[in-house]
Amino acid sequence: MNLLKVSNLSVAFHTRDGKTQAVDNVSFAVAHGETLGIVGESGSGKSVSCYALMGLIHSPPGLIEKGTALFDGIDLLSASEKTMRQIRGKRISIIFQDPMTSLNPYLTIGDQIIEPLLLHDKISRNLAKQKALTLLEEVGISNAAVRFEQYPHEFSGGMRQRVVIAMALITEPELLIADEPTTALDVTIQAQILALIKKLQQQRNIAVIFISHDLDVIRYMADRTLVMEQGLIVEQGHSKTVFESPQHPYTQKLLASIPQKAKASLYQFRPKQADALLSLSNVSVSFKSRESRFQAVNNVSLKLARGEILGLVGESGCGKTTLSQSIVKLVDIDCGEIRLGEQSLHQLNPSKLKLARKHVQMIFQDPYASLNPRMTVFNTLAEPLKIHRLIDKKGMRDKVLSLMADVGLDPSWANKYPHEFSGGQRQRIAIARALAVEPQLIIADEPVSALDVTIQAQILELLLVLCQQRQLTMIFISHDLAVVRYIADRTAVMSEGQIVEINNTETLYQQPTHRYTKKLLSAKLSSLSAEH
Amino acid sequence: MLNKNFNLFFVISLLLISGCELGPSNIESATASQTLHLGNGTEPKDLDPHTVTGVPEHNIISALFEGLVSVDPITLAPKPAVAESWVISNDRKRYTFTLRDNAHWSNGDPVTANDFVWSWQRMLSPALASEYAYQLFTVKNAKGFNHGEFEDFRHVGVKAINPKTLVVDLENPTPYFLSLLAHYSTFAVHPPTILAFGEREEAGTLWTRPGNLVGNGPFILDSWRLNYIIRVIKNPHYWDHSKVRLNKILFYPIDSALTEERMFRTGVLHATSSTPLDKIATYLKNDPDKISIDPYLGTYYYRLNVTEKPLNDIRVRRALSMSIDRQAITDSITKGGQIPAFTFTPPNTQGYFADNNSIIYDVASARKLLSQAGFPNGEGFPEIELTYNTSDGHRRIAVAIQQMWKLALNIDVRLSNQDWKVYLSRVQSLDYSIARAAWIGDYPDPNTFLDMFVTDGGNNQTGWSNKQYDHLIDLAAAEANPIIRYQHFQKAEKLLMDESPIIPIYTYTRVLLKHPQLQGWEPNILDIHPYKYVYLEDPVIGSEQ
Amino acid sequence: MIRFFLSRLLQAIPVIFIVITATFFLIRSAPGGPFDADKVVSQEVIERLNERYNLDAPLHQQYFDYLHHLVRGDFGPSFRYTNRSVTEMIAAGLPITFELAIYAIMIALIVGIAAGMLAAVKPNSAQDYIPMSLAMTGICMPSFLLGPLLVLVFGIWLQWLPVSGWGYSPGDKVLPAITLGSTYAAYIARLTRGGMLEVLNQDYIRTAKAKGLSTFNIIVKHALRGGLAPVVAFLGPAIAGLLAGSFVVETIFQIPGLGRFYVQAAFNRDYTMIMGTTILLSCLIVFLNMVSDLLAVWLNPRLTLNAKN
Amino acid sequence: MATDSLQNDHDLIFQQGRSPWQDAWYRLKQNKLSIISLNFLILMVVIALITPWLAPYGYETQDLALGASGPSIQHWLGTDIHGRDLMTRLMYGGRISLLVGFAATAVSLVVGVLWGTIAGYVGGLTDTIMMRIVDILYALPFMIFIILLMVVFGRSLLLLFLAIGLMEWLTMARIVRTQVMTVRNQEFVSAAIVTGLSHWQVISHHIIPNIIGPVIVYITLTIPSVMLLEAFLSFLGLGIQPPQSSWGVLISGGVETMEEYPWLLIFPGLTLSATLFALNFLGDGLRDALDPRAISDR
Repeated sequence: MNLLKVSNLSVAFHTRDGKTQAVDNVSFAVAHGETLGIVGESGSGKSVSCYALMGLIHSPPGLIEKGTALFDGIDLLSASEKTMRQIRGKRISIIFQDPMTSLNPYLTIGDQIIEPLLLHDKISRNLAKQKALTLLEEVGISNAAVRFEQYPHEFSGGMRQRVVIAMALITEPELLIADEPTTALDVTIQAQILALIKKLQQQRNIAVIFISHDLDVIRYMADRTLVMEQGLIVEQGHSKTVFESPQHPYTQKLLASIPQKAKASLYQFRPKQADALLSLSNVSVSFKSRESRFQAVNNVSLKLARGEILGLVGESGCGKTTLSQSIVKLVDIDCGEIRLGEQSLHQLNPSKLKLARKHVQMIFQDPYASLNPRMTVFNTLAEPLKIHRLIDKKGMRDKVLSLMADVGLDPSWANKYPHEFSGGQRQRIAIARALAVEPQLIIADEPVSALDVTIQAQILELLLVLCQQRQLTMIFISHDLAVVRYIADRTAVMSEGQIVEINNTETLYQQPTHRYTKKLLSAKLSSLSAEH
Repeated sequence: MLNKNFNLFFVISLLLISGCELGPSNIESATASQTLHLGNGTEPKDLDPHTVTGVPEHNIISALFEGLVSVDPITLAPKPAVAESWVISNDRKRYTFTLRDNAHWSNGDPVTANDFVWSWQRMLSPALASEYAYQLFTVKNAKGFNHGEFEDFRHVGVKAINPKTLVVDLENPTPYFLSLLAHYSTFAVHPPTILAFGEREEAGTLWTRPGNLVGNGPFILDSWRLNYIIRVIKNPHYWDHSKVRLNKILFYPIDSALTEERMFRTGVLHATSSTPLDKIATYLKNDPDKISIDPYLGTYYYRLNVTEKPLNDIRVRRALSMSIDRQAITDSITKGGQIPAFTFTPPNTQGYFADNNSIIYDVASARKLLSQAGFPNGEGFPEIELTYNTSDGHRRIAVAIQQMWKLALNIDVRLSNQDWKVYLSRVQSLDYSIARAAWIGDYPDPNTFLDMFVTDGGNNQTGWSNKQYDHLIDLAAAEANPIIRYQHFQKAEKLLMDESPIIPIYTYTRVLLKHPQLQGWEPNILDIHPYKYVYLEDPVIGSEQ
Repeated sequence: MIRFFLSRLLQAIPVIFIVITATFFLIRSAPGGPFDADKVVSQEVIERLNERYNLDAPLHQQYFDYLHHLVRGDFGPSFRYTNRSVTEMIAAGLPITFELAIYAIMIALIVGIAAGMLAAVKPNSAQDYIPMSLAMTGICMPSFLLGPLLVLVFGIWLQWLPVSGWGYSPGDKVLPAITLGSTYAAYIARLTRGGMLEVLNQDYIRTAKAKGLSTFNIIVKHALRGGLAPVVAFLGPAIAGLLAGSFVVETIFQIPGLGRFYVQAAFNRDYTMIMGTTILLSCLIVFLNMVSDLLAVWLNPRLTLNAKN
Repeated sequence: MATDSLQNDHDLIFQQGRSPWQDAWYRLKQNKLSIISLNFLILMVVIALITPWLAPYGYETQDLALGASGPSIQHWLGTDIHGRDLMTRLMYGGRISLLVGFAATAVSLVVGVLWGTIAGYVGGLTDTIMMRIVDILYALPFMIFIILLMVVFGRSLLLLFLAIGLMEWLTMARIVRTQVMTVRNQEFVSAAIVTGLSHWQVISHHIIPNIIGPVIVYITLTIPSVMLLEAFLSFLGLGIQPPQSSWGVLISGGVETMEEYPWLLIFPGLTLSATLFALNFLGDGLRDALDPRAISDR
C-alpha cells in the first residue's frame, strides 16, 4: 500500500519572460518505510515537485496546473489551507538543503524544535522539551540540555543539520522529504548525517523522499531512484538497476560525469625546469578576536613549479581559504614569506603590488557572490584590462569577446548581467576575468563545488585545457576529493592550519600516510557504499 | 514575548484614547467659581518686582503686590492704594504719603513706610542691578546712589517719618511721578521674606516661589508650574479684599498666538495676550463681542541710521517717510483699528497732541525730495537693508513698505530678518540702515516717548543728535506749568519729525480676544487691568436689541 | 557586556567633552548677550549682571569655572529664569517631553509596523499601495501642519479632544502624541516593509511554513524579529531627534516640555540652559546609540557586542 | 513593445560596453509610473525655468486693497494677504524649492556618501572616530549654529544649501556606512581587489553602485524634509527673504491662515505633495532600474 501516490503533477512558473514548465506530468509513489531517491541537476524540477506536495510553491508566479497527490486518502494539492497546516510539520516533514539558512537565526534551537510539537500535539512545554532533548541526543547532539538554549549560529553546519533533522522528526511524521540535506556539508559530516537519516528511518519505519544531485548519495540512500531532467521523469526503478544499467542517455551522461580517477595524461604536468614560481616559507596567519587568537594558517611552507596544478584539500575551517587569500594579499600574514618568482609579495609598495596582482588571479567559490551584480559581463571583463592598461579602447571589444569565446561563452551575451546566467556560465565569467590579465598563477577556491556534476565536469575540463594552453600554474582548492584527484598533479592535505601531507596525487590517494588523510579518504561515499 | 508587548501597546493606546468625553470647559465652570483664565505670553522670568521688566511678569505681579498708588482702570488717574492720601508741596518736589492702617502683607504683617524705604534702597542698590532703576531717578540723589557715587542711602530723597508716613523729595517737579508709583518697580517687598532666602541685594533667590512669596496685593501665589500655569488665589489679608470678586486667576504662558487663539476658542481662556492678525477680521465679523480693540500707548516705527549714507540726508529720510501709505497698512495688514502715525507720540497722551503737519503721505513731494538729494527717480540709490526681528507681523509690514518704496521712489530695499538678540545688538551698535522698532510708553506722558531721542539717549539708537531738541526736553523736565511743558514737547516733536531720524508708522491698538463673561476689564492706553475690579458674569442672553 | 559598556563609556567621554567645549564657545560667539533687552539696559547694569553670572571673567576662565561646576553636577542657574537652576528646569521639562516621546514612539511603532507588515505580506497590491501612500503623505506632512489640522478637526469642529495642555484635562495627550508620532510612523512603515520583504524571502520562513504555522504566526514568530532590524537601527537617532523635535508639538499644544526650553534657550542666549540641554541631548544620543546597538544584538543573536561599533 | 528599440540601442553602445547608468535608463523607460513621474518633474523644472516669461503677474506685485481673495478668473489660485497672485508665487517658489531641494540634497549626498563610505570601508579606529564626530554634530545646538552661520557669512542661497546639507548629511552617512559594511564583505569586492583595483576604484566602481538602492530611497525622504527645513530657516532669516518665496514658506504661511484663507494652504500643499509623490515613484523606479536583478525577480 502506497503512503503517497502522485499522479500527473504539472507545475509551471509564469514570469515576465514567459512560462516555464518546471514539473511536467510527473507520477510516482512512495510506500511506508521506503526511501525514494530523486536525482537530477538544478532546475530539473526535483525540488519543485516536492514543494508542490507541501503547498510551498509561491503563487504567483508558481501554478500547479494539474495532478493529484493522494497522501493517506487526502489530495494534498486540493486540500484546504487548514487541512494542509495540520499535515505540514505533523505528518509530512521536510529537511531543507542549507542548514545555515533554514533555521531561524533569531530563535533558540529549542524553541524551533518544539514549535511543531506545541503546534500540533498541544502538549505542555516541559513535556515537549523532554521529548526534544531525547531526540537531540538521538541525532547525536551531546549536552542537549545546554544546546537546547543556544542559537543556530552557535552550531557548526553538521550540527545544525542534525537539529533540522530532529525538528523534522519530532512529530513522528509518516513521510520525510529530505531536499539535498548533505550538499552543504563536508565529506566526513556528510557520511555521518546520511548514516543517521538511514538509521532513524529504519527505526521508525518512515517513508523518505530523498532529493539530491549527488549520485553517490542517492545510490547509498535510496531503495528506488527516479531520475529527472527538465521537469520530466526520464527513468525510474530500483536504485541498483538504475545505477548499474542505466537505460536513458541522460542517466548515462550523469553517471559518466562523475570525475574519473585521474585526468588524461595529455594534461599531466611534466616539469621542464625546476624553477619555483611560488614559494611559501613558514607562513602563519592568525585572526584576533578580543578574547582569543585563532591560528588559521600555521607555519605552512610549500613550493609550486611553473605549470603545475596543486590540489589543496581539507574540511571547512582547515585554513585552506585563508592560505589562498594570503597569497593574493587579501589577508596579511603574521610571519614567513611568500615569493612570486623573485618578488617577496608582502614587501611591495602599492604600485608594485598592483603589478604583481596582474600575475596572480583568483577564482572564487561562489560565482554569484564573486561577480558584481551591477556590472555586465563586458564591464566585468573589461575592468581588469583597463586597470592594468593592457589594451586600448579600440581593441577592448575584440579582446573581451575573444576571452568570452575562450571560456565557452557566447559573445552575444556580453551585455548581460550575472543574474541572467546559470551557475556554470557565471563560473566561466569568473574564469575569464581571472584570465583577462594573463596571469601566471591562478588560485581556484572551490571553483566547482556549487555546480552540478555535468557542469562540474565541463568546468574542470575547461580549466585543464586553459592551463595547458597558457602554461598556467594553479592552486586548486576543494573539499571534494574526487575532483582534486582528477585535476591535481600534486595534492596537499590541510588540517587545522597545517599541511599534514603533500605528495603526488595518485600516491597520496593510494597510499595515504597521515592519519587525517586516511580518515578523509575513508569518509568518501564510494567506500561507504562499497561496505553497504 | 512579542505578544506580551503587543498587549502592552494595546492597553496604553486604549488609555490614550479613553479620555474622549470632554468635560465642561474652563469657561463653563468659571462663573460659579470666579476663576479667571488668562493667556499671558511667555513664561515670567521671575516674580521679583525689582528685577523683572516684561509685560507677562507685570500681569502677575500686579495681582500679588500693590504700590503706594494705583490707577483708575478707566481714566488712569492716580488712586489711593497703600497710601490712603498724599500731600504735594507747592514746588511740586516733595510728596508726603500717609499709609493706610489696614494695609497688610499676606502673612498679616502691617505694610510700613520703612518697608518702602527698605525696598527702594534694594531696588536702587547697584548690586541688585535692577534694569528699571531709572524709574526712581526722579527721586533726589537716587541716580547717584544707583551709580555708586555714594553708599549712604540717607542722602536719597526718601524718608519714613513714622511707620505710616513716607516723605519723598524729587529732583524736578515731575507731573507723572504718581503714575510711576503705580509701576511695579516702585512697589515694596516684604523685608523679612527677602532676608529669609538671601541678602537684600541678592537677585534670583527662592523667595518668589509659591509658599515663600509674601505680597500685599489682592492675590497670593498658589502654584507655579514652569512654562505651564501660574495660579494665584484671593488674599484674605488684602486691605480691600471685600471688593475683590475673583477667587482665582490662572496665568498660561503661551508662546504661539495661534495656540492661544485656539485655546480661547475652545473655552480654555477668558482673554488672550495677543491675537493672530488674520483672526481679527473673522472675529469682528462673526464674534464681535469676543474681541476688543482699544487704544494703546505705543508707536510702531522704523529707525533710520543717520550716521551713514544715504540716510544722513534729511531729504532722503523725509522722502522715505512720506512715501509710505500708512492707511493701507493699517487697513489691509494690521487690521486691528491701528491709527496711521505721522508723529511719534500717540495722539491724546494725557491731553498732549503733537503737531502733525510735518510728515504727510505725499508721493509727489517725496519723489521731489529724493531727486533733490541726488537720486532722481531712485537712480543711483544704493540698495539698503531693512532689518526686523523674526516675526510674521513685522515681515508683512516690511514687505508692504518695501513694495511701496519701490513703486513710489523706485528704490530697492532688501529685507533682513534677524534673531531677536542679533537684531538688538545690531541696532544698539548702529549696524543697520533701517530697523523696525516699537515703543510702548511706561507712563501716560509724552516724556516717555520724547525723552528717548536726546543726544546719546540709551534708546535713541539712530545716531541722531540735535542740541535744540535736547534743550527743549530739559526745559520741559524743569517746567512745572503743564501747558508750557506740553508746548516744549510740541516744539521738540516738530523738530524730530522735520529731521525724521525715525519713521512712525502707526499707533498701536490693543487687540485681544475677550470672553463676554469678563467684566470690569476696562480699556485704557496702558493696558492695565487691576484685578480687584474684574469679575466674571454670564452675559444675559437676549438683553441686547 | 561589561567590556562593551566600558568601551562605549570611554568613547562617550571625548564626545560629550567636545560637545561641551564647542557649544560653550559657539554660544558665546553668537551676537547678543543674555541680558540685552528691548529697552536698553544701562552699561552699569549689564556690567553688574555680567559680574553676577561670572561673564566678566576671561573666556577661558569662564570655561574652566563651568567645567569645575559641571563635574560636581552643578549646571548653574538659568540666565533668564533668574530664580531657577538649570537642573530644576530640566527636571521639570524632561519627564513631560519623555512621556510625550514614549507615546509618540509607541504610536509610530504600532501604526508603522502594522502598516509595513500589511504592505510586505502582499507586495504590489492594494494592501501595499494604500498604507504606503498614507506613509508618503505622513512624510510630506510636517508636524507644524498636522498639529493644527488635527486640532481643527478633533478639537474645534468635532470637539472630541482638548486643544492644549498636558495632563490638565482627560485626553489632552492624544493629539500631541499622534502629531509627533505620525512622521515617524511613516518612516517606520517604509522601513518595516523593506525589512519584512527581505526576511520573508528567507529560507527559514519556508521552514516555518513547512512546520504547519499559519501566516500570522509565521510573521509574528519568525519574520518580525529579523524584519525589524532596520527599524531598530533607525530608532536610536530617531528618538533623539524626536526629543529635540518635540519643540514644535509642545508649542502647538502648550505642553510644558523640555523641547520649548531647548529652542527658547538659544533665542534667549540663556547660556547655562543651552549648555544643560545640549549636554543632556548629547548624553541621550550616546546612550540611545548604545541601546540601539544592544537592541540589535538582542534581536539578532548572531551579532555580538563589538566594542568598536 | 520597446524591445526593438532596446535591441538597437544595445548594438549602438556595444562598442564601449554599457555603463550601469545607461542600462538603468533602459529599464526605467519600461516603468510607466516612473516615466510619468519623471515627465511631471521635468515639467515642474521647465515651468520653474521659464517662470519669468510665463507668470501672469510679478511675484512681488501687491494689491493691498484686494488682500487675500479666493480663486477667480483674474487669479486662478487666489491671492495672498498682500494681494499677490498665488499662482505666480507658486511658480516662482518652485524655482527656489526645487533648487534648494536638489542642491542641498546633493550636498548632503556627496558629504554623507563620502563620509559613510570611508568610515564603513576602512572600519576600525577610523570608523569609530568618524562616527563619533557624527554624534557630536548631532548633539550641537543647531539653532545657535544657524544664528552663527548667518552672522558670520551673511545671507545667501549658497549658505542655505550648506546649512541644510550640513544638517542632513549626518543621517545619510549613517545609512551609507551600514550598507557599505555589508557590501564590503562580499566576495566580488575581494575579487576586485585581487584584480588589482585601488581602494578608491573599488569604492567607486564596486561599492557605491551596490549601495545606491537604500541611498535613493533615503534621498526621496530627504528632499521633502529639505524643502520644509528651508521654510524654517527662511523664517529664522537664513534662507530666502521676502518678497521671494518658496513652497515651504507658502505652506507654513498657509498653515497660519488655513481657516480664513484655505486656498493659501491647499494649492501649495498639493503642489508640494504632487512633486514629492512623483519623486517617490521615480525614486522607487530608479532603485529598481539601477538593480539589474529587480526586473527578472518580479
